[in-house]
Amino acid sequence: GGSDSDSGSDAAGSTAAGEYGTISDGTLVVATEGTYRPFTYHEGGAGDLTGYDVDVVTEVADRLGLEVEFEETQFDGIFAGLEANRFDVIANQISINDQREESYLMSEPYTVSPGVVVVAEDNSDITSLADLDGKTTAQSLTSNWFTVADDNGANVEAVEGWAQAITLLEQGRVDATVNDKLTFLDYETTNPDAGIKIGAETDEESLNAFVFTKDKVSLNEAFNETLTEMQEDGTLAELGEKYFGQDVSQ
Amino acid sequence: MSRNDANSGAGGNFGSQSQPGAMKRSDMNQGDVLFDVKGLSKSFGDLQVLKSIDLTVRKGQVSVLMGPSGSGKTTVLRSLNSLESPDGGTITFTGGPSFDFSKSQKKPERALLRDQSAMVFQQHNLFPHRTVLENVTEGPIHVQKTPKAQAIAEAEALLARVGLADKRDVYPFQLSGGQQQRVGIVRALALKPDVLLFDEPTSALDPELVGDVLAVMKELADEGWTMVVVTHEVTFARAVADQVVFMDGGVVLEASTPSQMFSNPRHRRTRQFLDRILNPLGE
Amino acid sequence: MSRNDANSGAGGNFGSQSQPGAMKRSDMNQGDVLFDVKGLSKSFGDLQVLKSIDLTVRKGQVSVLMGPSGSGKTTVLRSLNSLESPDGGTITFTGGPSFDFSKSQKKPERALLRDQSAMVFQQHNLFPHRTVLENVTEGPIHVQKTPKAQAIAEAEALLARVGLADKRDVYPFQLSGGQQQRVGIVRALALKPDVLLFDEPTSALDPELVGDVLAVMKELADEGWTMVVVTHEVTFARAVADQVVFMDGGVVLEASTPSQMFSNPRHRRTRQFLDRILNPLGE
Amino acid sequence: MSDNAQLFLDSLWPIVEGAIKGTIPLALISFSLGLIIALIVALMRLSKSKVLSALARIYISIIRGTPLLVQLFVIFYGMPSVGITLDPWPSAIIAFSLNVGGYAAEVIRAAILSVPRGQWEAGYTIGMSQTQQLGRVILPQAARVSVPPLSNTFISLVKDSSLASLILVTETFRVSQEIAAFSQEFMLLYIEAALVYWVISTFLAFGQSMLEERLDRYVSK
Amino acid sequence: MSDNAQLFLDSLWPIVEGAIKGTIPLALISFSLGLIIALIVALMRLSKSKVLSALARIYISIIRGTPLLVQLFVIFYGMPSVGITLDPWPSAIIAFSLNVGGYAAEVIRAAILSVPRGQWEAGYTIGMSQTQQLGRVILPQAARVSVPPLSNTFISLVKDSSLASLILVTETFRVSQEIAAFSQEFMLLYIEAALVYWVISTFLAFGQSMLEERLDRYVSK
Ligand SMILES: Nc1ncnc2c1ncn2[C@@H]1O[C@H](COP(=O)(O)OP(=O)(O)OP(=O)(O)O)[C@@H](O)[C@H]1O
Ligand SMILES: Nc1ncnc2c1ncn2[C@@H]1O[C@H](COP(=O)(O)OP(=O)(O)OP(=O)(O)O)[C@@H](O)[C@H]1O
Ligand SMILES: [Mg+2]
Ligand SMILES: [Mg+2]
Repeated sequence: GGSDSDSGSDAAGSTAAGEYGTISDGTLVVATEGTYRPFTYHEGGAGDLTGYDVDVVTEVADRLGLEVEFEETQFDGIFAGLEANRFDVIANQISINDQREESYLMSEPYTVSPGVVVVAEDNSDITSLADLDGKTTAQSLTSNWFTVADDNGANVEAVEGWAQAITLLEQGRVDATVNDKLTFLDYETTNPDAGIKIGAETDEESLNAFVFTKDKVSLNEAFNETLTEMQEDGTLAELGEKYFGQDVSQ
Repeated sequence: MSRNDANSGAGGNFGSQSQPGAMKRSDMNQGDVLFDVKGLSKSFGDLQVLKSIDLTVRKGQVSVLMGPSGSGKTTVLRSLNSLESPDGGTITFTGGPSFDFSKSQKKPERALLRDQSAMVFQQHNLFPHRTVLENVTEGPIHVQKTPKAQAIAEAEALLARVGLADKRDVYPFQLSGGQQQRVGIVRALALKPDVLLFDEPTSALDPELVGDVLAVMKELADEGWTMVVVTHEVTFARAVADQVVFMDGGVVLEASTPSQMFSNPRHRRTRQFLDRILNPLGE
Repeated sequence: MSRNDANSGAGGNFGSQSQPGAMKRSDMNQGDVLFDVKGLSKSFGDLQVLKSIDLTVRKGQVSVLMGPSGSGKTTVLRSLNSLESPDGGTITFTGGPSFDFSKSQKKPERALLRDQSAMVFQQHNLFPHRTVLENVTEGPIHVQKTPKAQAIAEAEALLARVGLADKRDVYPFQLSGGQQQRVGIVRALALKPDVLLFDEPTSALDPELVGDVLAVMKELADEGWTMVVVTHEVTFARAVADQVVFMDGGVVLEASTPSQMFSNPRHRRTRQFLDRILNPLGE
Repeated sequence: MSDNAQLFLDSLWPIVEGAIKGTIPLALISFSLGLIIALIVALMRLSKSKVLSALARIYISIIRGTPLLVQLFVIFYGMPSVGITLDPWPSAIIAFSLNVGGYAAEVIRAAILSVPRGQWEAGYTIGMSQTQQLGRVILPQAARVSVPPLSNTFISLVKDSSLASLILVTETFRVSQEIAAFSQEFMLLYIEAALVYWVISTFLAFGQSMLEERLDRYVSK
Repeated sequence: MSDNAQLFLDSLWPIVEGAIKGTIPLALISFSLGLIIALIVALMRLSKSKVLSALARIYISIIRGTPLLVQLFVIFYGMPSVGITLDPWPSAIIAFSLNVGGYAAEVIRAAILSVPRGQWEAGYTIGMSQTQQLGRVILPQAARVSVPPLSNTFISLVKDSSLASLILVTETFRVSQEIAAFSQEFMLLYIEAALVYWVISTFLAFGQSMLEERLDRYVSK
């Protein structure tokens, strides 16, 4: 468990921070990719780490009286690092699914993202999820949208992330990509001439949450309480406005 | 290809231009001139290695080149085989092609010059990845397009002549130095060239093996092959050479019969050199 | 270390055990025995290369080893310098250490044997990455811990003796073969060993350069160094050797004075071998 | 634990299948084509023509100086912008062949140079054309020297081929990633993939020593 | 177009900074340590002791037979499960040094074997200990032969060090990924990173030829 780290105070509850069982007392080590705009990315490309997830987790930590420390890694390493007790929490738009819930603790969702089917501007064939049957889509291997596309009969090409998915789409090598609406909207604002559009909105929603190892029960609870608080006092909505012009937390 | 019509069928002898009545060996100025070298010169960068070399080689004669290290003996030989391109001078084959190095040489010309002769190297340079027989037949079969069966038969006959019939299927590394060198000679013979060139063929050998190679060379000479030999084996030169050519610093200092050269060299430098090699301890 | 007290100070001569009245060279059985080899034997795998070799080397004498290729000459020399570990036999230094190879040798023992002698290789084996001077002082300075200034002074004196004073700062590749070999000799001398071992020191050299090296070796012999020399230079053996040892197939066939050996060898094999090298064309 | 063991066993066949259908054919084809490229580039580099030799140098410098990942990306994602759109497999084969070509060119050049000059001359003196000297004399001997470094290149290629997953080729590593993404057991699956790579490499190394032995038959000892 | 040019210019310094603070020190340190490991492993492999030589073989086989990515993963994410938790930089240095150690060991072994036997013997005959023969005679000469292949290893290392981003080390490639994620122009940014790697490699290649020249001073021609 996290509490037997070298920083001493193993008497549960001896300090406010110690009771969360973080890797080091008083600090919350957060794993994030840092390359997933607008959730976790670098300001202006090479500036400070920023983004919706970054802001949310920072605010939560603040309210819990924890210093926050970000570790940026590739998606491959993110769960391995969590299990190796290198991180306290993952803040990277991790969507809730059965496998993950079986292996980890997941917080209440802080992002609710409707899925959209993104297609080329001149494409009129795909107007619903069902139209994906027999078509080729590009999906990130580690996202829930992979399963959604797969379930709807698409041939799925696994890619590393949004950027490659959208490149393949623009080059006409795939017919569509199912993805977060939020990501699409952000992309559209920066690349208005990309020649892509939403072919279909879906009923599917992806619920994205913070992830902890199973032993971080009290930390997870504290997160959930704080998230509810932030929901209630409008902080989450405010952060949503900042990045998406709307509340994305429900 | 000139080498093909110069000789025919290798029989009991080495398949050479053997002449019924062998010429009187000691007279270097008799016999038909096979080729004439005039004013041959060659520089490597700033270093002039050959400074107008003249050399006459007669049909069926053995010319021995001697001289200190660096005097240009190898370069002369390599020029004859067109392994080097001289900067100036001519080589004229009597009744055959001639080559003028003051003009730039084209590929077919260089190949024509090369095909007049065949070279036996000091380090034998056998093909290590081919058997003895393959080494010998490589040229006839793959270059001269001799029918395979004929090339093999001729190669076997030649190998038998140098006492290596039973080694036809082994690789060069399985042979002694003397045997390797004999294969090297046979490889050259198999091409049936007009001239055989030898560059210190025995100087990398164990002393006891030197004799075997020299004996083969003497036989070739006796059968009337035209040979140009760089060697410091005085015994061989005395017994076999028609002319001994002494080189120093890129020029021919003198050329004469062996008896003249070894008993009464004209130049001081020649005398000094011969002294050195005949009496290494200077006594 | 025995090599240190055997000699002292290199002065005008090679710093050897020079004896005022040089011994009568021709009598191989006079003089103090320096060491005695008895029953030396050695196999490589299944191949027995030395089959009970006996050899007596006297102080200040020159022993020449001759014999066909593969007869074991090099192996004897290498055993003396403990570059090979024999399987049996003894080497006994008069009034010094002795070595019994039927018992397994330990490292310090092997080092002790090695330190009695110094080897001059056929391929000189100079250190290519060190200058001439560094090659010579490497042993004295880094092994024998001679003070640097002294080692350099001695090395310079020795280099001057072989005519290479001006080459002290060049690298070996900048020297001719004969010069390289002379540096090899000086490198061995600088160690001041009891015995100098030479393995065909001139056989890789141009004929004109052979004399320079033999002359240096003769001088060493005249100054009274004990030397064991593998060579086929008959002129040298005749002039310098106290005994000539003829080996064949891993045994010593005969050992006698040069005049006896060259004029009247006892064994048929010896006669045949000497014939081969004295008359390569068999005439 | 037993869960992990089960996962390990269940994933073994899919991963091995990824090797058989992806890694191995990709590596074999790219290596063969790469060798041809390498030979051509090596000869260019050795040629007397300054232009050819400079071109070869530039090619080698780019291939060796930039990450393979980027080379793959440029060919797959970059080429469409100049109108050339290739499928994943052709892209992968082109990228890996070009890559092998750059690395192996230097190996082959060194191997050719390591054959003593006298061998060229011996070929010349018996009348061979330059092509014959190269094909019948030099290359067979160069082959011997170049087997160990080329087999290193091959083994590297096998492992590097995992990058092909980035351009949508399904091979060993991709399969293990897929299973890992589903099961969240990255560590286990990656080690499993490593094992498969190690087995392939070991086979190759074995093949190498067999080949070396065969090629050494005409060399003493 | 001009947008892209601007992006290119704006990203140049951050990417170069990634090279200066990440790639270059990581590569330098790992290469130096790797060489020491390689020398030890090479000597083990050459030693008469069957045990030492087998250990060295196994080490080399594992390092060369498995993907570097997995090696990094095991050291950073796997070791904590046996109680060893290292920071990113130490983990990266250990992983890359071990990797270089495996590859360079074979290079050094071959270089040592390429020094003629007579050089060992010349050292022995003038009374040197084995350590002196190795240190004063063999290694200085082996160095000459091993510079080209070792510089290949070094250049590979520079590029492979991009994998360090996987274990939280910020270097060239990671920086370009970050900018690409923001600007969505990953092609441009990857090529820019490739350019930086290429410059570093070219510098190394230049250093290599300088070094070779220096080491060649005692060799004819
Ligand atoms: N390819 C070359 N490049 C530069 N210099 C060369 C080349 N070949 C030969 N030389 C030089 O040309 C001169 C003559 O060389 P050559 O080999 O013809 O002499 P040689 O008489 O055969 O000597 P040796 O008895 O040592 O074989 C020497 O000074 C040699 O260094
Ligand atoms: N390290 C070794 N391993 C196996 N066989 C060896 C080894 N060294 C020498 N031999 C063999 O031992 C025999 C004697 O060799 P040695 O070198 O002593 O002969 P030599 O009389 O010096 O011959 P040469 O005149 O050719 O130098 C030869 O048959 C040789 O092949
Ligand atoms: Mg010559
Ligand atoms: Mg010998």
